[in-house]
Amino acid sequence: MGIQEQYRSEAAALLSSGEVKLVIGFGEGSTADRRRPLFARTPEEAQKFVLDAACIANLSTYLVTEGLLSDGKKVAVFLKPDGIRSVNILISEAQLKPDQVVILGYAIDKAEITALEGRNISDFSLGEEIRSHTPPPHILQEAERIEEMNPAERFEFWKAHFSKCIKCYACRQVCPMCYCRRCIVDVNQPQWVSTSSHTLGNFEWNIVRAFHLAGRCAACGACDRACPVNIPLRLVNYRMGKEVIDAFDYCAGENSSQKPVLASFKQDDPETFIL
Amino acid sequence: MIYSPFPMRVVSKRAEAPGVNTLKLEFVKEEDHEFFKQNYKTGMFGLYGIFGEGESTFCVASPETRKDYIECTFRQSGRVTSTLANVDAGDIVTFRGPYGNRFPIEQFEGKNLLFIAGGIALPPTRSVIWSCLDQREKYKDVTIVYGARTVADLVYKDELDEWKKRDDVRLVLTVDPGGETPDWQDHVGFVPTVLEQAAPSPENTIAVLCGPPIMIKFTLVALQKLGFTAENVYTTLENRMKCGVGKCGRCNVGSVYICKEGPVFTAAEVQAMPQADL
Amino acid sequence: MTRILLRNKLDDCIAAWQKAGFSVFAPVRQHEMSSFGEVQKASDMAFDLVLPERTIKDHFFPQTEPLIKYKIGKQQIDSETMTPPDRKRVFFGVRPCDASGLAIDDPLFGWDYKDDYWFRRRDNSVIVTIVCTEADDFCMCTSVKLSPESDKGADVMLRPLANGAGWQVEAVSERGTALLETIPSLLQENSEPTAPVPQVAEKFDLEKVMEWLASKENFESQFWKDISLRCVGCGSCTFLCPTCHCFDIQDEGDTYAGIRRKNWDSCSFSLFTMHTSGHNPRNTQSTRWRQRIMHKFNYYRGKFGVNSCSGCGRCTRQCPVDMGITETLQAISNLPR
Amino acid sequence: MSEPFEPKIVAFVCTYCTYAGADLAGTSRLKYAPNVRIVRLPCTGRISPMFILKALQKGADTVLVSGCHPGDCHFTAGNYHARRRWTVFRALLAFTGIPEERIRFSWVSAAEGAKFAEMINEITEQTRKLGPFTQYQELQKVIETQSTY
Repeated sequence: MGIQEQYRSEAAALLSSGEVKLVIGFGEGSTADRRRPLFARTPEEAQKFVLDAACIANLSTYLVTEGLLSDGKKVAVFLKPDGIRSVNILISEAQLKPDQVVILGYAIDKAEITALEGRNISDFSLGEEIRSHTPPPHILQEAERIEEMNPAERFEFWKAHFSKCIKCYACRQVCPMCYCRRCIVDVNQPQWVSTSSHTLGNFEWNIVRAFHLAGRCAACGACDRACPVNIPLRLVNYRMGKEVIDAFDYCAGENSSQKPVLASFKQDDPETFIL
Repeated sequence: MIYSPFPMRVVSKRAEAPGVNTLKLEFVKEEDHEFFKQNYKTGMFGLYGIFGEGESTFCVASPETRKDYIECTFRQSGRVTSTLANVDAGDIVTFRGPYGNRFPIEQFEGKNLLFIAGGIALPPTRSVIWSCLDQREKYKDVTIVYGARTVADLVYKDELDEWKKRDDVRLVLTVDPGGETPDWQDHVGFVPTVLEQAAPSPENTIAVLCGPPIMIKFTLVALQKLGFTAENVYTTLENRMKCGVGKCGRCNVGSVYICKEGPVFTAAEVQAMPQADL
Repeated sequence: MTRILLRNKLDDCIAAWQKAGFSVFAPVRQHEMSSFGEVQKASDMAFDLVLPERTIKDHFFPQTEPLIKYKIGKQQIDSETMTPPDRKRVFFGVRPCDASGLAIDDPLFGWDYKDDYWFRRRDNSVIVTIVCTEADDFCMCTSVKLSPESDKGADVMLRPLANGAGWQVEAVSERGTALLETIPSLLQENSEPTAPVPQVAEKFDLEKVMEWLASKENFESQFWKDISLRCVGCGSCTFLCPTCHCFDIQDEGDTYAGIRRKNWDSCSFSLFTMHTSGHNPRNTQSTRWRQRIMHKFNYYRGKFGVNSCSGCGRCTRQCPVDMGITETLQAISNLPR
Repeated sequence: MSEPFEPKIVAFVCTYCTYAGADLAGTSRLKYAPNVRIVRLPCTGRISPMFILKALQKGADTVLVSGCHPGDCHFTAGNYHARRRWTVFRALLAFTGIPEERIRFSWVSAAEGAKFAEMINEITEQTRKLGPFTQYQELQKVIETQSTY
């Protein structure tokens, strides 16, 4: 039995036993290479689940949907390691109760897809894997190329990209970590971040979002894929992730009990830049 | 240009109730005033603004019979209204309008008028009330039913006194149970209940009803009981607006653009709208 | 015999238009994104695109537009109305769906109150469309009763020649005729065959969809909740839509000075309709998605006689969760009667 | 002839240490460059990165953020939290093309009036060498002009 069939029947069993009220997985998309989030409430609907190498979205973003888990019932969700990492972060930030999430884990290696052992978040120990995980070479190369630029060139690079931003907030909406009920950009007394999508306002927005994700990003790449104007958000998020590892030896989402990096400190944190 | 407002000078500011103020504004430019005089009819609204904060939509609370100035009454709640609440006489604010449709008061001529308002919704009603009272001879009996949560929340207290003293106006005042003060002489009870007790005749009568959605809902039931038809009940709707001229796309309820086709509707028209969108 | 414009004459053509006072815009690829941008020569243009990612709407209803510049002094407030640049523009290589989008929005921006910002740009622009030779999986113009060779919104229509050497040229408006008069020597008589127009299959039964939408009892149908379950509530479908026209007006600046701006806004955002009191008439994603579909295929039609969709398919093409108008209308179309 | 460049420096300081230190510099009659505008906040923990961004947008050439030495925070740990934030924010700004020299951080205690004065002088001189911070200011200018479309 392939993993798809295995998970279909497992999802169906979870639903028919009443253990979960909902299973969030993938279904066929509008084209052959697309998969779309699919929500199954009945065992029959669970037969529509698809699981293959095209299932790359991080479905954990739906777990923080307003009201979804407020009834205390459980939800099952198909997650890759980056999604499991997101769940860890969400739990550590008190946005999820670990026992409310049943994880149907899988990993994709090129076209190969394998099931991950475990159903509860505590069954997954990702620490080693996350730390040893290197981002795809194209991200590393791009990031390196930017690091090698001088500040003025770097500014021009981002100016060109941020000038395209239309403030559709797709990056925010698909991000599991952007769960604020009212985002800073939607707060208007005072209006800290300008809502206008001119280049200056776009710098503001993208910098603030990157900062808010520093040490919280699971590197799932959802924002980058969602961006309709192709801003390489992966780079800035990768850079922030690298910074918290280098400076604080902190890797977001290793487990669900770590303290958020910017909400904690060590007395001997590095401070070479402070006079 | 389409989104350019008129500069307005604040003549006076009057505190009406906790968090509620009335501004009296006069036109800075004569041509703007001329435009207003030609176009303003009771029921229309405007976008009141202050540069640096933005614009906020509320009705013109002054009647079409008094067009030398604009009065607006608003509750301080968001970014714009909080700033507007802090202006002083002599300050410059802006006004864009008048927009929207109006109460067809010439069709009300020769009829009895029943005005029902709740809380901060007296201002739009007051615009019609004075528009009619200023031509009192054209209308028959005038009844005003007005209620607020507490005595302090009643707005236009001076005018309430004035209406009370007039013998050609029947004023029924009420506050919600618990909102009365020891010296309160008028009714205690919700508007629909008090309205039913006051029992104005539906015969040849037009009702103008403004208030929060929940009050409207129950008052419509009361009016129905009294024998009013939905076609003879007028009300105003409000929604968040930015342009005021049917472009920005946020104020519609079903297919109806409140800013262009409203804000004045008969209860029958409101009932025809998708209720889930209100 | 018809007139044709050869591809190798395009540089001369641009030069001639520039000489006649036009700025020339065409699909370009810049910084990993395709959009309409100003071009100086033919090689700046990106001809291989089925459709640029960004619409031509950007150039008529920009994402952020200054309306009024103000200065707040101690004694007085000065304000100055800002107007769009008054320049003549040619848009070359517009797809019929994008051009239709402009025509669809005209009545809205002219509805009693004329939006000067839109019309000043419209009046100064000439739209040169190129009939499609290719369609992708998301194209749906035929489903909304337009076509890859529709001339709606166009001033000049070009049909690619089968040999790829150029385009057959046809003026479809007075403005288009006037534009062609600036390049008479660059056009030649020729009867080369034109490339075939792609067959874009109809993806739903529009009549049936409109009928379903018009029926009052469907307004609160469970359908809306089910179909929009995965919508994450971003604004990318609305911002990349050639006909979506909703906007916000915001003052931006500091204590002393600033600019009142007209910014794109989206019916997908929860704050779009939220009252200051906290009451929100459209407080769930399903009601917002319903609004978008109803507005496009019911309300707009009732007011202005056309559907507010030109079938470009961008909403589906770039949706992060693979939603879009096509899927919803297909689903409505497939509902049992 | 254009005016000679005078650096504008905005300093966000905590009220308990650095502000007191600046005060001490003043009462001790230590001379320091008049180019600095001091914004006093309760604690470095209260200094949002937004403040720094806004200052740079609104014309600051260099921003200084300063507070109590580690261990001296009036609120026990505000400066430790701030330090982590700065580390990340500094890297972020650098990555997006804002030169690191434009944002400076320091610990200045209430007793370090001399340190404050020296530091302001040094930052002013360094900023003078760097020249005006024009990147954001130019973007600001762009939005104040007519629409580009």
